[in-house]
Amino acid sequence: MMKRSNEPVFWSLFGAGGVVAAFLLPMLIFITGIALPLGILPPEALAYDRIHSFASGWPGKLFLLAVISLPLWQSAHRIFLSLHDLGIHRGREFCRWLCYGTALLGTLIPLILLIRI
Amino acid sequence: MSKRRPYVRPMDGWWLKNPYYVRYMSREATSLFVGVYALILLAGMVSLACGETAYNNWLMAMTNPVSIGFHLAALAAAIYHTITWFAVAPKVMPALFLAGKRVPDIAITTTQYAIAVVLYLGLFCMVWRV
Amino acid sequence: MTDIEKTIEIEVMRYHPEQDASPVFKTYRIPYASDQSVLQGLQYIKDYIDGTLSFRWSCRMAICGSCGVMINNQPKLSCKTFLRDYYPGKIRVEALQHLPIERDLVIDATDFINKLESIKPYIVPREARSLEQGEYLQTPEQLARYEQFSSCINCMLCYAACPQYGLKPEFTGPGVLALLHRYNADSRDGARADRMQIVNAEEGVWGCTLVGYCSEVCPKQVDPAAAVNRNKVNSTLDYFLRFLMPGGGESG
Amino acid sequence: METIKVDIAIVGGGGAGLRAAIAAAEADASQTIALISKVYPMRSHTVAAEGGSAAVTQAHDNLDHHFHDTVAGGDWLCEQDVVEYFVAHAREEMVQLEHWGCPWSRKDNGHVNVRAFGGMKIERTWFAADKTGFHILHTLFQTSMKYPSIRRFDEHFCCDLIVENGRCHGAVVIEVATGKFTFIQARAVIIATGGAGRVFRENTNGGIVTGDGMALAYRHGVPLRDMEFVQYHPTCMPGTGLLFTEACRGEGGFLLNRDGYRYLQDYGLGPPDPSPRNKAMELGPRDRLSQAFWHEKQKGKTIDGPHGQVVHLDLRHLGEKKLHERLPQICELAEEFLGVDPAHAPIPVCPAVHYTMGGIMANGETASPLAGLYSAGECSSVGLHGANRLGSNSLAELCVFGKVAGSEASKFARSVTSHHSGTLEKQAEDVKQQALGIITRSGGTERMAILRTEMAQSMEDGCGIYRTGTAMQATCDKIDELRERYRNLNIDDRSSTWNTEWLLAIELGYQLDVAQSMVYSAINRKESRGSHQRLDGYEQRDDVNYLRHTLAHYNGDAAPRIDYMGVRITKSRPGIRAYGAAGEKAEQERKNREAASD
Ligand SMILES: Cc1cc2nc3c(=O)[nH]c(=O)nc-3n(C[C@H](O)[C@H](O)[C@H](O)COP(=O)(O)OP(=O)(O)OC[C@H]3O[C@@H](n4cnc5c(N)ncnc54)[C@H](O)[C@@H]3O)c2cc1C
Ligand code: SF4
Ligand code: F3S
Ligand code: FES
Repeated sequence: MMKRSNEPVFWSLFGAGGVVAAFLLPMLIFITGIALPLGILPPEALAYDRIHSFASGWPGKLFLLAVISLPLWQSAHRIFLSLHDLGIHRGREFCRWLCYGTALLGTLIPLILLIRI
Repeated sequence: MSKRRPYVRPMDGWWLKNPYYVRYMSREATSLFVGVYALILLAGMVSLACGETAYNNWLMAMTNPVSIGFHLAALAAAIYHTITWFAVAPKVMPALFLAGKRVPDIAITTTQYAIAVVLYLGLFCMVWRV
Repeated sequence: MTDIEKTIEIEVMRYHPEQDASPVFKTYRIPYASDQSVLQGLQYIKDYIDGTLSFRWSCRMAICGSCGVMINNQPKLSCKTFLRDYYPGKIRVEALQHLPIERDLVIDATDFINKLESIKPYIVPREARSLEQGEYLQTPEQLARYEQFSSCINCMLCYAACPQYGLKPEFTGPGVLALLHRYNADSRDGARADRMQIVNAEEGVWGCTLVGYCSEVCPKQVDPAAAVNRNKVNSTLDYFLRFLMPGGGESG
Repeated sequence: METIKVDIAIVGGGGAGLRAAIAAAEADASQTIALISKVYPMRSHTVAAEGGSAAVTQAHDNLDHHFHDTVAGGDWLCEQDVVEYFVAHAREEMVQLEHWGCPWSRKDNGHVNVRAFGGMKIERTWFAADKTGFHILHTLFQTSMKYPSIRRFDEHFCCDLIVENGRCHGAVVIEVATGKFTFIQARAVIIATGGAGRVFRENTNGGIVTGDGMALAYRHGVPLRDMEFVQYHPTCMPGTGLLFTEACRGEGGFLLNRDGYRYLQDYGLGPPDPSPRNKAMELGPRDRLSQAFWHEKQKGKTIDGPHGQVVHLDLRHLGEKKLHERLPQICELAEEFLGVDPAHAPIPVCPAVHYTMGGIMANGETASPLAGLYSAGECSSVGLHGANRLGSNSLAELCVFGKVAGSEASKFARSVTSHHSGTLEKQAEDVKQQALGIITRSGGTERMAILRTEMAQSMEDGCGIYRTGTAMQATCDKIDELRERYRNLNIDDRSSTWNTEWLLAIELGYQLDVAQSMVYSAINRKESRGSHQRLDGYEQRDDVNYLRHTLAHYNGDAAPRIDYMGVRITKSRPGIRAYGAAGEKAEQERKNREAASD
C-alpha cells in the first residue's frame, strides 16, 4: 500500500496563498511599492495612525495576517518544489526546513504582533 | 539472452527545451517576488508594531529607487501569477454543473477576472478615501 | 509546382539496442502531399527507403493510441499530424519523451500498463444488480461527470508532456489518474475509498505540480490535469476529514 | 524454447478475445488463461468501431424483427439457429457491458438510448456517442484486469498453432520486444484475431487487421467459409478509407450525387422522406448502398475528387449542436483529415472495404472442425452474417459469441488431459526455425511493400463491389504469382528486438493465403448474393445451386480446394430482399403468407 502524503497541509496553505496573491497582491504591490512612493496616492493614505487603527480592528488584523502569511506559504511551497524541478537534491531536508520555516515564522511573528497591537 | 536495452534520456536542462516549460518555470519563479514582497510587508508590520518612527522609516525605504524598481518587477510577476492562477483554477475546482451541463472553463476564468477587478478597485478606493 | 514533385525532409530518431550506445538522428527525404500525415511519411520511409525503421501504429484515425511520438519536440499522434503543418520546413520525429526507448520510435509502455492495473480500472458495484434487472440508471448529467475522462485512448502523450513524470517515474501520472478519476466519478462505482489510497500518496496526485502541459497535448480533450488537480481537493478533504469522522475519512 | 502450460490460450485481445477471456475466467476460476495479442489489447481494431451495437431494446421491437432483419440482410445465407441464439442473447450482453462500466449514451430518464442503423426495422443500436467500439474495448480490457487467472501476453505475435493427432495444443508466440519464442501449450485454443480487410487497397481497417488467425487455422486444415463475401462500407474517406459511421445516416444524413440529388431513390430504396425512415434510402443495407454508388459512378453522376470519384454525405441539416453531441468523432475526422466542417459543408465519401463476413468455419458453439480449436469475432464464421452483415451486428457478435467461445473452451479444457509436451515441443521448435528463416536467409530480391501493394490493388480490381469472371481470374493468377514471389522476399532488418519488418513479412504470408481463399471462393460462386455481385451473366441470386456456404480448403502451394455445405434454415424461407417502400410491401406479403399457412 502506498503511504499517505502530508502534502494536503502545505498544499492548502499554498492554495490559499495563491488565491490571496492573485486577488490582492497586484493592487497591493502597486499601492505600497509604486503609487505611494511615486506620489500617485497622497502620503496620508498609509499614514501610521491610519494603518495602526486598521491593524487594531479584527478585520484589519485578519487582512494583514492573510496578505503577509499566506503568500509566504505559497512562495515557500513553489520554491521548494522548484528545487526538485531544477534537479537540486542536495540538502533536501535542510531546504524544506528553510522554506517552510520562513513561512512559519512569517505567520507567527505577525500573529503575535497583531494580537498585541 | 535478451538484447533488450531500453535507453532512458537524461532530464537535465529540461525546462529550456520547450516554450511551455519555460512559461511554467517563469510561473514558478513569480513566487520569488511574491515571497520577497510578503517579507517586505512583514517588515512593515514589524515596524508598525515598533512605533511611528520605525514605521515612517519603512515608508521612507519604500521610496528608494531600488525598491521602486523591485516593486515594478514584482507587479509584473504578480500579474503573471494572477493570469496563470486564473487559467488553471478551473482544473482544480470541483466540476461545476448548471442545469445538467458542465460550466465551461472559460466562464470560470472570466468570473474570476471580474471578481479580481472589483477587489482591486475596492482596495484602491479604500486606501484613496483619506 | 504540383504536389507530386515536392519533397520534405524528415529527421528521425534511430536507436538500435543491439548496435547503438545512444540514439542518433537520420534524415530522409520523402514525397510531400498536403493531405499526408506524418505517420504516412514514416510508412513511406519504412516501405521504400529503410525497412529497419520501427514504430507502432494501427488505426490511422487517432483512436487506438499507438502512434504517439515527439514531432518537433511536441508530443503528438503521428496519424493526425500532417506534413502540411511543417512544410517546407523540416520535421523532426523522436520517441515519446520521458519514456525508455526500446528501439527507434518505440517506447516501453509497461510502466503505464502496470499503473493502469494498479488503480482497479473497473466498476466495483455500489449496489449489486443482476442482468435481468437491466441497466443501472444514469442520467446524462451523471454520465457527463465522468465521460470525458473515459475517453482516454492510453496514448501516453501526457506522460511525454509531464516533466514531473520524467523527473520521478514513480509518479502515477496524468493519464492513469484521469482513468482513476473516471471510475471514482462514476455513479455506479463503489470502490472510491480504495482508490483514494493511491490518490493520497506522494506518487499519486501529489507528484503533480500543475504544469498543465498534459492537458494541452491530450489528443482527446480528456483534460488529465483537471482530473489530477481536482483530486488534490478530494485528497485534502480526505486528509482532514479522517480526523473528524470516526473510522477514517471518505470525502464526498 | 520456453514452454508455458495453460488451460486455455486465446489468440487475439480485441472485443471477442477479451470477452472470451472473461467468460472463461468466470466459468472456472481455477483454470489458467493466456491472452495473447500482437498489440496491447486496447489497440485492437475493435477500438475503431464507431456506430453502435445491436440488441432488441424497445417495447415495440421484438426478437423476430431482429432475426428477420439479419437473415434478409444476409440474403438468406445465415445459419438461422445461430441468428436466433444471437438475437436472444444480444441484449443481456449489452446490459452486461453496462454493468462493467461502458458509458452508453443515455436518455434523460437514465435509460440507455438507441439509434437507427442501416437495414434495421426498428431503432435498436446501443451507442456510446460515436466511439462505441472504443468504449466497449476499453471497458472489456479494464474489466479483464479484475481476473487474476487471465495472464496477458501483450505484444506477443502468434506465428503458428501446434496441432497433433487432430487436436490443437497451443500456439507459438514471438515476444515483439525481444524476438523470444515461447510455446504456449493449451488444452483449448480460441482464435479471435479479427478481420482481414487489409488485403484490399482502400479499407477502413487498422494496420494490424491482416487475417492472421484465419490463415493459421486454414493452414492446419480448417476450412474458411464464405470468404467471397467482403463488405464495402458506402461512406468512407477518399484516399485513406477511414470510416464515417453509418450512424451519420442513422442520425439523418443524406447521400447526394453531383446534382445534389438523393440518388438512392433510383435504386429501389425510396421514397426519399426528409427524415430517416428505417430500412429505406440512406438506411438501406451497406451492400445496396455501395452498389448504388457504383452505378452512379458509371452514369457519371459522381463528383471528381483528388482521390477519385466521391459522393456527398450531407449532415448540415442536423445542426452543429446535434453533430457535436452525437457524432463528435466524425466532426473531428472530417475537420482534421479533410478540412471539412460537417455543420457547414458536405463530406466527400466513397465506398471502401470494411468487413469480412466469412472466416474460420465454426458451429453455433464456436467450435471448429479441429478439436480444441474455437473461434470468435470477425475472424470466425459462426454463420451470423450470411452474404452481408448488418451494421451494429458485429460488436454484439463479439460479446455474444466471445462469451460462448470462452465457456465452451473452458468446458473442453476440463474434459481433456494435457498432451505430453515432448513431441509438441519439437514441433514448436520447427515453427521457430521456419519463422527465423525469413530473416536469416539471404539473396531475396522482392520488396515487401511492392508485393503488398500489388496484392491490395489486385484484390480491389477482382473482388470489388461488382465482379466478373475475367477480372477474378486475373486476380487469382496475380495472387498465385505473388505467393510465388513471396518466397523471394528481401528483408532489411535482421535483428531480434522490435523487428517489425519481420512480423510484417509473416503477416504478408497470412494475407496472401487469405486473399487467395477469397478470390477462389468468389470466382466459384456463379450467382449474385449480398455483397457478392456479378456482372457476367450471374446477376441473379440462384437458390437452387448456391443457397450454400462456400468452404475453402488449404491446399499448400496449389490453389485452394472449394466445396460447399448447406445452410440451416429454421423459420425464414429465402424471399425477395427488398428495402424502402418495396421492402415494406414484400414484408406485408410475407406476413400474409405466414398467417395463411398457420
Ligand atoms: C472502422 C470500423 C468501424 C466499425 N464500426 C462498427 C459498428 O459500429 N458496429 C459494429 O457492430 N461493428 C463495427 N465494425 C466491425 C467490428 O468493429 C469488428 O468486426 C470487430 O471489432 C472485430 O473484433 P475482433 O475482436 O474480432 O477483432 P479485433 O478487435 O480486430 O482484434 C483482433 C485481435 O487479434 C490480435 N491478433 C491478430 N493477429 C494476431 C497474431 N498473429 N498474434 C497475436 N495476436 C493477434 C490483435 O492484436 C487484436 O488484439 C467496425 C469496423 C471498423 C473497421
Ligand atoms: S489522458 Fe489524453 S494524452 Fe493522456 S493517455 Fe489519455 S488520451 Fe493520451
Ligand atoms: S503535466 Fe504533469 S505536473 Fe501535473 S498537470 Fe499535468 S500531471
Ligand atoms: S494509428 Fe491509431 S492513434 Fe494513430
